[in-house]
Formats: sequence, C-alpha cells, structure tokens
Amino acid sequence: MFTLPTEMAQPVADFSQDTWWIWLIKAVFIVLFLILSVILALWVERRGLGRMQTRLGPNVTGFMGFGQAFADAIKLMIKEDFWLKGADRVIYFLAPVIAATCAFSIFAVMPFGPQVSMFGIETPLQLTDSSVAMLYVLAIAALGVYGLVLGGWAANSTYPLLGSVRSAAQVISYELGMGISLASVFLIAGTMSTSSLVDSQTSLWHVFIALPAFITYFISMVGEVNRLPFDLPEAEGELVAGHTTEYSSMKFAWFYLSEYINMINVSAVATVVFLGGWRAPWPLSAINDGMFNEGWWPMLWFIAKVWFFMFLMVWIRGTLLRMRYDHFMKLGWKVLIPVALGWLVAVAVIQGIGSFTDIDTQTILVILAAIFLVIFAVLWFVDGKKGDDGSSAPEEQPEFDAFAGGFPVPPMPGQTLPPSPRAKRAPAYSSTAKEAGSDE
Amino acid sequence: MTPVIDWAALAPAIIVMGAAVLGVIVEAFAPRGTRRPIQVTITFAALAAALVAVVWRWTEVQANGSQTVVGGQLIEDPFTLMAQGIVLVSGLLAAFVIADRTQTREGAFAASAAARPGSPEERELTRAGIDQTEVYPLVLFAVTGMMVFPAAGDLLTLFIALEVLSLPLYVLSAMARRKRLISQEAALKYFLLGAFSSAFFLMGISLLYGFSGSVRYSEVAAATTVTVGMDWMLIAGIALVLIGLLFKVGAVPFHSWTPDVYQGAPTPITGFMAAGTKVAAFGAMIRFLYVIAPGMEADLEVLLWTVIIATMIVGTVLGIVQKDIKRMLAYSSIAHAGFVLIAVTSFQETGIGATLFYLLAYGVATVGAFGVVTLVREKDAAGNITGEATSLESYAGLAKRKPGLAVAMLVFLLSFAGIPLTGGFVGKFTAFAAGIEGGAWPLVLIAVIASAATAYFYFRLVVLMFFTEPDDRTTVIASEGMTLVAIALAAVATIALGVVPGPVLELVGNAAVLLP
Amino acid sequence: MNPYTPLLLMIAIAAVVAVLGLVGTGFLGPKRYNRVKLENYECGVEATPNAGSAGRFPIKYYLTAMTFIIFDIEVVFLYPWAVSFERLGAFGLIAVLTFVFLITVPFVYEWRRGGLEWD
Amino acid sequence: MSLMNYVILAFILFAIGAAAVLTRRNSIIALMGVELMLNSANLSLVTFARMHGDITGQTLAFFVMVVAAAEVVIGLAIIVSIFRTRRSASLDAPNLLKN
Amino acid sequence: MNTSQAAAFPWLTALILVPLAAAIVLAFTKSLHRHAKAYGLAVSILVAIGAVIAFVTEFDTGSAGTVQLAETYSWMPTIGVSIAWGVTGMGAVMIALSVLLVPLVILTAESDRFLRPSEEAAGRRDAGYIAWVLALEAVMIAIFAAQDVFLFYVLFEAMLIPVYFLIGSYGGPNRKAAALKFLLYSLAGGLIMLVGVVAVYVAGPGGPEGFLIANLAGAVTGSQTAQMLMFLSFFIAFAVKAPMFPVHTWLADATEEAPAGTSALLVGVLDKVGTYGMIALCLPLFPGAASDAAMVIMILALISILWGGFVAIYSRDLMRLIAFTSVSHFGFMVMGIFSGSETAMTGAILYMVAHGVGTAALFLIVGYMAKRGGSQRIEDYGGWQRVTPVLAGGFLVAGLATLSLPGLSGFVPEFMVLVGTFSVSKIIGGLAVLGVILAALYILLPYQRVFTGPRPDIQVKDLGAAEKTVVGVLTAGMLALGFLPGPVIDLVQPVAEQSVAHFDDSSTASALTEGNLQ
Repeated sequence: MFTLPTEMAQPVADFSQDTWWIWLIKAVFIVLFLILSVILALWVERRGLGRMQTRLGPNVTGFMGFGQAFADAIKLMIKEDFWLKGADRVIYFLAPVIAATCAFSIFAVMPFGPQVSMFGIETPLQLTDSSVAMLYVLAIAALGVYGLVLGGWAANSTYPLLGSVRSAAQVISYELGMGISLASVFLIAGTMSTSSLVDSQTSLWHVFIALPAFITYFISMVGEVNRLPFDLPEAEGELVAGHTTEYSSMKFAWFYLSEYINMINVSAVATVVFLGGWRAPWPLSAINDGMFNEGWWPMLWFIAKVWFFMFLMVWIRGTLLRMRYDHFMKLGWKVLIPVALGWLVAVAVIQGIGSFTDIDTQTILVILAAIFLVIFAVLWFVDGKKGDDGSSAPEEQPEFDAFAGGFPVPPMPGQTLPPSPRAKRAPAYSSTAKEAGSDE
Repeated sequence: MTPVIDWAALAPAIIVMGAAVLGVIVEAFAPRGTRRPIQVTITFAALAAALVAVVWRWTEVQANGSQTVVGGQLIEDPFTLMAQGIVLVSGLLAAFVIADRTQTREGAFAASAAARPGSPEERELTRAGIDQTEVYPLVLFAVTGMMVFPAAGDLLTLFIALEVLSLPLYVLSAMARRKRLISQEAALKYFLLGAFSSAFFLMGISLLYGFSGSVRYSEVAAATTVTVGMDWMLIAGIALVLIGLLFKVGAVPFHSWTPDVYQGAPTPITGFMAAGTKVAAFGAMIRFLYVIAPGMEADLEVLLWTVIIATMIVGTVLGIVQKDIKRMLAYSSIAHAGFVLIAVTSFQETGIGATLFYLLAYGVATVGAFGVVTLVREKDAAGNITGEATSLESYAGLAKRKPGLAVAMLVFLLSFAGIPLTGGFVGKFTAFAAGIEGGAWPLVLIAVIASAATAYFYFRLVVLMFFTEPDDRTTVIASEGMTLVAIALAAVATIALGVVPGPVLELVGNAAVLLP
Repeated sequence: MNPYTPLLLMIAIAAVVAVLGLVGTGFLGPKRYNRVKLENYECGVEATPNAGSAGRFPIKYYLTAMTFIIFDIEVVFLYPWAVSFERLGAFGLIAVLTFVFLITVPFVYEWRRGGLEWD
Repeated sequence: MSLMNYVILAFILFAIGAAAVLTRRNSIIALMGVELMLNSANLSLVTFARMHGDITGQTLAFFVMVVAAAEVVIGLAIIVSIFRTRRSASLDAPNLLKN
Repeated sequence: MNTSQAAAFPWLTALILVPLAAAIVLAFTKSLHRHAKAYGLAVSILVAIGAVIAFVTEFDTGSAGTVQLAETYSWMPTIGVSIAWGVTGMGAVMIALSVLLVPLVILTAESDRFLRPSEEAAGRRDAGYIAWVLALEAVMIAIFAAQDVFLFYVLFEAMLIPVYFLIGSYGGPNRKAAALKFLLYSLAGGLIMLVGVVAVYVAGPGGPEGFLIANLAGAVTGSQTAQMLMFLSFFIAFAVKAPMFPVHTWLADATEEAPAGTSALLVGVLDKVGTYGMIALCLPLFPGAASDAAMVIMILALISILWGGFVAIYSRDLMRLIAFTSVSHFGFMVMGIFSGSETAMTGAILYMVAHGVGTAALFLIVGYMAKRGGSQRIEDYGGWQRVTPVLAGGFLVAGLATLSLPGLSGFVPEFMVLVGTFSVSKIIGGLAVLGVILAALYILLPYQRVFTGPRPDIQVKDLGAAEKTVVGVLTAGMLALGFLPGPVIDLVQPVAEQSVAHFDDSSTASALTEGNLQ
C-alpha cells in the first residue's frame, strides 16, 4: 500500500476539559431544544402558510395561536395507542423509535458556538466532534430511512408499504446528489469535522465559493426530508398518509416529530457546511473586533441561520406544487447527480491544477470556460435526439382514427387526437380559466 | 508516496479493460442494429492486441527480468505473462463461440436478459434479430479479472481480481436464450456460493493481514519466518484463502456449483468460464502457495490431500452416472481440477510448468468441446430447431451426420482422457511427474485410476458418436463459421500440443519463475 | 477523551426518550376495544388480503436501489480522498478522476438505455 | 477491552452469516448472510489495522464495501429476474437443476 | 547410442510413416474408397518389402543383441523425451511378424461376417477398416522399434485407438461393450504404467535424453520398495496386454466381437507388446525387482496356462476358445521370460513369433468359417470336413501347431520353455506340462465337433483363392518355424542372453541398493 496519513486532522474544537455531566447537560439540552423547536416550527408553519395563503392560521389557543402546537402535542400523547392487526409487532414498535432516535442523534455533532465557559469549564458549544463528524451525520440520516421503510412494511398494509418504498427510493436518490455536493465542500475545506468546517469559513462562507454545491444540496435536502414539493411518500391524495397511515398516538407523533427534527437537522447541516455555522454574518462579524463571534453570541447566529432555512422550506411549501413522481426522480438522477458530479470534478481539477502545477488560476479559469463551452455545445446536440438509441425516436405515426372500430376509442400512447372541431373556441376558454385559476 | 506506474507492464490488462469500458460506451450510444458488429470487432481486437502485448512483455521480461508494478500490487514475471497468455488464448477461442449465432441467427444469449421469457417484448426482439450485446463487454471484464488474478502481488489485488472475474460470470450465466429459468437458477446458485466462498476468502485475507500486518505476498511470506505465535492465524488464513481459490477451480467439497452452472449457463459461456476461470484460479493459487506457504507444506498437506483425493473421486464417480453432456463435462472438469492440484501442490518448479501446460491443453479442448455442444440441437415435432440437445443420447450417430465435428469432439475427449498424442496426455504426464517428484505418488496412483475411470464416460460418448445410429429427434446445425473456426483451432491445437509439445513445454518451463 | 463516548450517550438518551414516549402513551391513552379499529386502513373499501406481503413493486425500485448502491460506494470513496486531497497529490487526483470516469460510464449507459426513466 | 474481542466478535458474526447462508433457504436471506460475512471480515480487518497501527486494513475494508455492494447489486438483479420469471425468491423452489 | 550411428536411410521412420500416411490419405480421399482393399494391400506389401530390404541390408545378424537401425530425434527435451527408433533381433522378428500379418488380414478382409454383414455395405466401411488397420500397422512397427520409454508408452496407449475403433465400428452385436471393456482394461493398465514412467524419469539420470532405454537401464535409483513399485506398474500394464490371469477377461470378449482379422492382429501381434515390454523394459530397467518377483509371476503364469486351457475346453464360441488358448500360451511365454534360464527365454521369444503365426491362422480360418456358417458357436457346426476340406485342413494344421506338435511352429519354443523352467523349478515345470495335455483337448475336441461327423446339409463353398493364399502362407510359416527355427533363434538368442544377464546382475544390483540405503 501507499504510505497514507495514518491519522486524520483532529477537529478544531477542543473537548479536552469535558466531563460526563457536561455531556449530559449538552445532550439533554439538545433533546429539549429539538422538541421545542419542532413545536415552534409547527406554529411557524401554520401561521406562515396561513399568511401566504391569505388566511389566518391557528390564532385561538394561546398567544397568536401558539398554544395550538402544544395542544396538538398533548392530544397526540393521550390518544389511544392501538396495535394494528396483522402488523409485525416488534418492527411496528421499533420503526418510530428508530426514526426518532436517529433524528435526535444527528445534532450531537452540530456546533452551536465556539468555546464558552460552562460552570468553570472551557468547552465548545457542541456535544462532540470528530474528524468524520459529517460522515456520522450522513450515516445516521441514512439509518433514519429504516424508520420509514420498516414502519411502512410492518403495518402490513398497502398504502403504507407503497409510501415507504417511495420514500426509500426518494431518500436514496437525493442522498447521492447531496453526498456528492458535500464532497466538493469537504475537498475545499479539507475536513469533515463540523467544527473545522465552521472554522474554515472564517473569511469566506462556502456558499459563495461553492454555489452550485449549495444549490444542489439545498434541493436535495428538501427532497431528503420529504417536504413539498417532494412530499411524494405521503402524497395524501394518493397514499393517504404514506408510512404513517397505520400509526396512532405517540407512534405517529414520533414519525411526525422526526420529520420536523430532520428538517432542523438538514438546515443545521446547511448552516454548518455552507453558511458559516455559528459565525456572525459579515457586518456583525466586523463589529468590535469580532465580539459577536465569541462567547454565547454565536448560538444566536446559528439558530437564526437554521430558522432561515426552516422558513425557506415553509415558504417553498406555500409556493410550489407537489411534483409528479417521474419528474421528481428525473430531477434527482438526471440533474442533481450529474451537476454535483460535474461540479466536484471541476473543483478537484481546479484545486489540483492550482496545488500540483505552476499554472495560475487565471489561466485555469479561461481553459475551464472553454471546456465548458465545448461540453455545453456537445450536450446541446446530444440532447437534440432524445430517447433510447433511436428505438423510441418519433416515428411517422399513422393518423389516429378515433372511430377505427366503428365506435370511439381513446388514443394509444404516442398517438395524438385529431384537433377537435371545437378547437377554435378553446383559446378564449382557456384564457379565462387561467385568470380564474390565478385568482385562487 | 506517489507510486510509479509502469504502464507498459499493465498494457495487456489495460487493453482488455479499456475495450470493455469502450464496449459499455458503445452500448450506450450506438444504435441497436450496429452494436453487435462493433462489439464483436472490439472484442476480437482487444483480445488479439492484448495477446500481442503479452508476447511483447514476455520478450521484455526475458530480456530485462521480472519486476513489480504499481508498488508491488501486481507482479510482472514470466509466470504472470504465461498465465495471461493462456487466459487470452482460451478467451479468444471462446470469443469465437460466443460471437457465433449459428444458422438459426440466434446466439446463445437472450435477446434481452431483462425481458421476461416468453413476453411479447422478447418475441419482438427475437424477431428483429436483436441480441443482448452486453455480453461482450462482460466477457472482456471477466477476462480482465482473469488476467489480473495470477498477476496479483498482494491479497487486496487478488480479492478485487477475484470479484472482477466472478461478477460478470454470474451475470453471463443467467443470460441463456433458452431454458432461461435453469440459466437464472444456475446463476443464482453460482452467485450465492461464489459470494459465500468470497467471504471465506476475505476472512482468510483478514487473518493473514492480522498475522503479518501486510497484505503483500512477500511481506506475509517474510512474516511467516519472523513472527512467533499466532500460527493459528497463519494456517487458518491460508486455509480460508485456499477455500476461495478451490471454489473457483471447482474442487470438492467446494464443487457443488459446477455441474449446475455448467448445465444452466449459456454453453459458450460455460466453455469460456471452464477454461478461463481455471487458468486464473490455478495461477493465483500457485503464486499464493508458492510464495506464502513454503515451509508449511506439512501443515497443509492433510487439507490439500483430502481435497485432491475427494476431488478426483467425486469428479469421476459422479461423472460416470451423468446423462447430460454439460454435466458430464462439469464433473470431468472437477476431476481435472484434482489432477492439476497434484501438480500445484507438488511445490516443485516443474509443477508450475506442468500446471500451465495442463491448463492450456485443458482450456483449449474445453472451449472446443463446448463449441461442439452448441451445435447439436433438438428438433420439435414440427422440425423446428430449438435448444441445445444436451442429453448424451443426442450425440448418437454424430459421426454419421457430421464426421468432422465428431472427429473434433473425439480429439477433445481423447485429450480429456489423457490418451497420448493429445495435449491432455502431455499435461497429465507433466502433472504426474511433478507430483511424483514432490513425493505425492499415492495421489498420482489414485489419479491414474481416476483417469482410467473418467475414460469410461468419455468413451461412452465416443461409442454413441461413432458406433450408434442417429435418431431424428436431434439435429446438428451449421454455425456461422466462427464456432467452426474455434473448434478447428482447438482440435489442431490439442493435437499439436500432443505431438509437438516441445516448444510449449520449453515456454512453460521458462515461465516457472515466480517473483514474490 | 474518546470523542465517540458522547455520541453513544446522545444516542442512548434519544432512544430512551423515544421508548419512554411510546410506553408513556400506553398509560396515558384510553383503551376502547373496537374490531374495525385494528383493521388496515383501506379508504373504506374492504381490506385487500395479504396487502403488505404481495411485494409487487415496479421493477424500477430495484433498479434505483442498485444504482444507488453503486453511487453510494462512489461517495464513500470520495470523502476520504476529498479530505486528504492535498496530501494525496496529483496521483490521488488522477486516480479519483479515473474512478469517477469509470463510474460515470455505467451511469451514462443506464441513462441512455432508459434505466432512469420513470414511466 | 482487548482488541482481540473484536476479532472474536467478527468470527461470531462470520459464523452467524455462514449459518444463515447454509440453513436459510430464502435467497434474499442467504444474500444477507453473505453480506454479514463480508462485513464481519471488514470488522476484523479494521481491528487488525488498529492492532498493527497500519492503514492497509482500512483500505481493504473500503474495497470490500465496494465489492459487497457490487455483489448485492448483481445478486438482487439475478433474484429479481428469477422472481419475475417465477414468482418466488425461495432457494428451495428452484429445483430444475437436480443435484 | 546417438544419431551418428544412424543408418544412412531412416528405414524405421519410413516404415512407420508410410502406412500412417497411407491411412490418413485413405481416410480423407473419397475417390480411393472404392479401391480401398487394393490400396491397402499395395501399401502393406510395400511396407513388407521395405522391411525385408531394411533388415536384409542393414541388420547385422551377427550382433543381434545390440540395437541397430537406430535413429534418435529430440522431441520434448524439457522432460527428457526423444523419438528414438532402433531394433534388436527380437524387435526385428516382431516387426517382421507384423508386416507379414497385415497384408494377409487385408487380403481377406471381405471374408469376415462382421465387417461385411451384407455386400451393399462395402465401400466406405472397407475404407475405414483398412485405414485403421494401416494405422495400426504403423503403431505396431513403431512400438517394436521404440527405444525411449516415454515414446514406448505413448505408442502403447495410442495403439488403443485404432483397435478400439476396429472393434467398436466393425465388430459383432456386442461390439460397443467389448470395445469399451478392451479400452478400459488397457487404459487402466496403461495409466498405472504412466506412474511408473514418470517415476522412472524422476528416479533416473534425467537430462534431455533421460527417457532413452539405454540411458535408463541399470540407472534407475531408489529403494527396493520403490523399484518394486515401479516394476509392478510396468508389469501390470504388460500383464493386462499379454493377457495373464487374472486380468485376461477382456480378451475373450474382444475377440468374440471383433472381426477375425482384428483378432488375428490383436492376439497375434499386439498382445505380444506385453511380453515384449517385459523383456525390453521390465528386465533391463528393474533387474532387482524382476528377479524378486520372478517366482510369484511364474506361479501366476502357471495359473494362466492351466486356467486358460481349462476355460478353453469349455468354451462354446470358437473365437473365445482361441482367445483362452492364447491366455494359456501367454502363460508359457511369461513363464519363460521370468524363469531366468537362457533356454526358456529364447524359447519365450520364439514362442511369441510362433504363436503369432499360429493363432493368427486360427482366427482367420475360424473367421472364414463363421462367414460361411454365420456363427462362431461350436454347436452350430458338424461334419464340415466333408464340405470344406481345405478349410478343415488349414484349421487342423494351425491347431496342431498350437498344441505343439513336433515339426510345427509351436513345438520348439514350448519345449525350450519347459526345459528352461525345469532347470529352475521342477514343480512348476511339471505342472506346466499339464498345459500341453490340455492343449490337445482344447484343439482336438472342437475339431472333432466342428469338422467330423456326417455331412451337413448346407451349401457353402470351400476357401477361395485369396483365402487359400493366406492359409498357405501361414502354414508355410508354421512349417518353417517347425523345421528350421535356427535363423530366428540366432536372431533372438543374443537378446535372451542379455536379458537373462539382468537376472544374474540382480543379486548384486539389489545388494547395491540395499547398501546405499544403509
């Protein structure tokens, strides 16, 4: 074998003084933080969506309807917890536990802030970190899928099963784009430790260097947590409620909760990886020699950034329609993965040429631009003839005869209906329809 | 830090693998109708070019000596090149059979392996004369694995090569045009047992690594003399790795896949894998045993002797009762594995040459024999030619129908039986000579009795072919030409190896140089 | 200090919370037996027998799973390389680019042959 | 905790996997058994790597993961195609090949 | 021995290649098929003439014990194999026997009921048969000329293929089973010999000519046990070939089903390869082991003599009967070889020739008869003396030669063997004499049943011209060997002398190896 570095670079954050009770405090804090955040998120989502849809949203219980979220939570807890007939009981029970455990655990490596003094002990605002912290995040996230899949499977019912299979396909499809886009950031930063990632963004956030990666990641992350426009596993119109259909009470609550925690998780990852983590945004960071980047302040910035992403997701939900499944898979496989891969290769090559040769950056960029132009031109032509090797190339179809057998028949795939005799009236009609639709 | 890569030394394997990758790209972009000609061209060109490259490297190595490549992961020595040469020769011969579509214009492979048998989609493709042309890149990938397998200089490369050679074969096994379910089940069995043995292989690697702290053969070998204690790890590691290799060569008790896979796989693939896999696996086994195990013959003797004796006996005894020619050849291959193992485990320099020669003779004859099998077909009541007629009875009167084919088959069978003036005889002779030289005369004695017994089932087939009248349920179809070329080349080569083996013996004798 | 001990602690706490929630709700909630309640939810239609175990999924799901496995492995290889990019140098870069190329070839193949179409 | 315990654990897992392959007749379970065996080998590789303070074992484990993945893919493909041809994934049911 | 000693013209190579090439040409030239017999006859006579010229001009009768007409070519130097031809007196007479019998067999090829079940089946069938016979002739000449152990082994095995096809393609109703039985017995024996061949090379001096008999003789090292094992591996193969009790059973089946010409060649010449091998290989290579095992082998030979005789008496099939008489005769030969007496050894070699002529005659004549009578079973015949007097006369002469009537070929060798054996062991010699009495029974009883008695009501012709020629030539041969055995004895006696010398060396040889061991 080659002589490889035997030890990876250690994370920047220094946990040397931590004791077991510090860990306990942090861990309990994380759990509480997440549960409260979810309740807040519910409220934000309902109110926000209401605003976007020009209605009020919950506004009766508590201050501005804030109590409604708590009420819902308590209601779920005291609902009857039933055990479905024919379910695989062990897995039926285990699935929500897995989902919830995985959702909670991811935050263990999220840095809320830099070193602070806690009961006299210097410790980072982060439960723990390691050189492969991001790998841990991805691993646990992937493990969380088991909750969904097993939940759907254990119920021994049609809709949940379909939902869970869809969700598995979806999560794994988007995980690839996400993983590859993250890899390009790791390449730039040279680390996978969360605290070191934040550290590497001291001068410049990654979002500015690696915008394509950020965009890929952002789309993937929405897909990853099954949010609109990618909420196909639960598409209530088709699948009732996906894998949660057969769950009640706390079992359902954990699924529900884990979904929202996962939103927070991916937002936190986006924050740490692309948005400088707990670092204060530019004008603030310049104030008083970086005062806002020390002590407990950064926790504020971190949470703010996470909520920025949370809000984005709510906003998207209020704006976009659910995608069709084939479009959705196409987006994942044919756009996100190639883009992420291409971006990764580009980053690697630029980095590589910069590091390992004497060519200066200016030249590289010019050459790259030329290459991209060529590729773009090639793709332009390749894309021209779509479909599988000509076999599905548009052939001269015989004109469709709707009354071939003496009675009206629908067109086969690939055939088009002849223009309706009433076609002339259609434009006027559709324009009115469009106006009517936009009113809603 | 950065290893120096001698690309020239890698050339043979890279040519084949590059062609395989190119084949995949062709599959992606070439229009359906043009794929087959392109793929066939690429395959033959790549194999021939690789053969040329091997010859070139041979002269280089003879002139400049052996070397390690990519920091020792691969070894380029005469042995490597000879084994690669044999793989390529078998592969090239097999490619002729694989590419042939016979007069029926239907190859041995499913029109579309993904289409359900009997589905309208499949009928459509069959009518259009479309083949599953992925076969060719897959074959090339398998050849790559086979070429790297004996060249591997460390256990990691060995493992990767094992998988590279196995995985395409699993897939290829499932692609028979007819009797698809049998084919798929054969593939499944092959796959599961293959993966199972890979796991043992891997555990063995892990133990050897645990023992020595390295996966490099030379370092493991060095550790055997230095490290004290932990001997169980070494022995268990070697034994487990051997299990993986013995599985690949079909030695008893790791043979149970052989008859089923030989029977179920498309016949050209059966020939290809019977020839190629054995060469590769025995090549790897020789390097592994001769580099790591010297000094431990005594520890391994019980294991190896048991395996060898069982292999020979099971191969012969079960071969006698077979009624299907492909199964019969499978058991014969098991018995042959036993014979080769005698040479391999002799731990003599002559054993290396003997193994190589035996494998060449066996590989050539095997490809030819399975080539013949592809041409004997069943006829249904309406006189339509259907699948291969693999029952032994189908060969009745072959000499009356197609004397040339029957004579070729006779040559292959004589070679299998080890009758003088065929390559098989010289192979057996050299193998047994190595065995006796290594002191394994009891094994040799059992081997000769076993080979007398194997002769029984070969000559039963000869009786059917030459002394029995043909019936009208079977027919012999004409090939497009390529299978005939393969059969003719194989027959000529088999006889040439028997009559004038001198030059080849000298070559393989020169190849018995192992660089640890 | 082992950095992984807190991780175990976190996971343990999370699991305990999750299990406690489920156990607690068993005490908190009412228990009213109703045969229909325990049936599968089928939108009011009579339940499909063996609904869950039929296992009739479109073949595409398997294909997606297989493709995913291959790409996931690619990602696994990319991470360590990305992190030690500088130390591995030009050789590592070329090796990984070759690797990515080799993975891309089957991806392109699958794409062209319609493996990524959901129709 | 001695590192040897990990090796022993690996052996146990390996044995469990092997038992699964040998005794369970469902091909998917058998496949899982094989995966378990491969991963137990990984575990022991990584343990040995730790023992020797050498990275080769970890590298090997990476390759094993690739191979395991490729094997799963091919195994699944074969099983699915059999399943499509005959609606069952049991190892017992395929019996066209006599033993 | 080296190439410089080689004859000016490579006679032996020519003698081997001509029939081989002729066989291949015949097999692949369709236009020749109709004239296959004439072609075969011409080739075989040409070979016979060539052999005569070669031996007359090049062979020095004075030094018949040394290898002459030698040629050596390198073949597989890596494993010490060369192509080495050369003959001693013994080889020369065996080759002469072969080249004599082959034209005779071809001459009356159509007088065989199996080969020619009906007249329509001629043409291609004849061509195949004659091609195989010619190929067989090539192998026979080659094997008696081989001076390299490996080459000998190769030919020993290669010989199976033509015989296998001669039985399997052209034999009687059970030919497939008989052919397979023949093949498997011979192959098993041959493969056991292969172990010995390999071991001999490993234990021998090695080198690029390590397989030459000349280089190996007296140079095979190894413990006494190893020597004995190697000797046995060779001996078993030869015992199968020269059918000795208890591995003789294949012979009766083969001859029963094979065409008469094939049987004649098989028993007349091919089986002699066994006894030839014992003399040419076993004795020089493993003198110690040979003399150690001599007594056991002689007892086995005795059993062969008696057993073969007894079974022959009770045989109902004439071909089987002749086969069993041969088992008995081979017993005499083996006994002579291992008796260690020069007289017996000379007798044994002479016996090989005499038996070849006599048995071939018997097989051929019975074949002519079976063609006419449509059966080989004794009970189907009776009184044929009156219908076919020439045939009956031929049978009687050949039979009498077989039972060693003085004046015919069998007498001298049998007498010599018995005398030699007596000098070694009175008991064995005495019991062997019983074989002579049995011989009278197994020849005269069938003669009585088949040829004597009332004239049967059948319409068959007596022997035709070709058949008469064959019987005439063979009878002449028997008479010649009976009255004038001198020239042949002169040829083989030096060989016997040398061979017996190995027994004399053996005590010292084994003492030497034992000494090495300690």
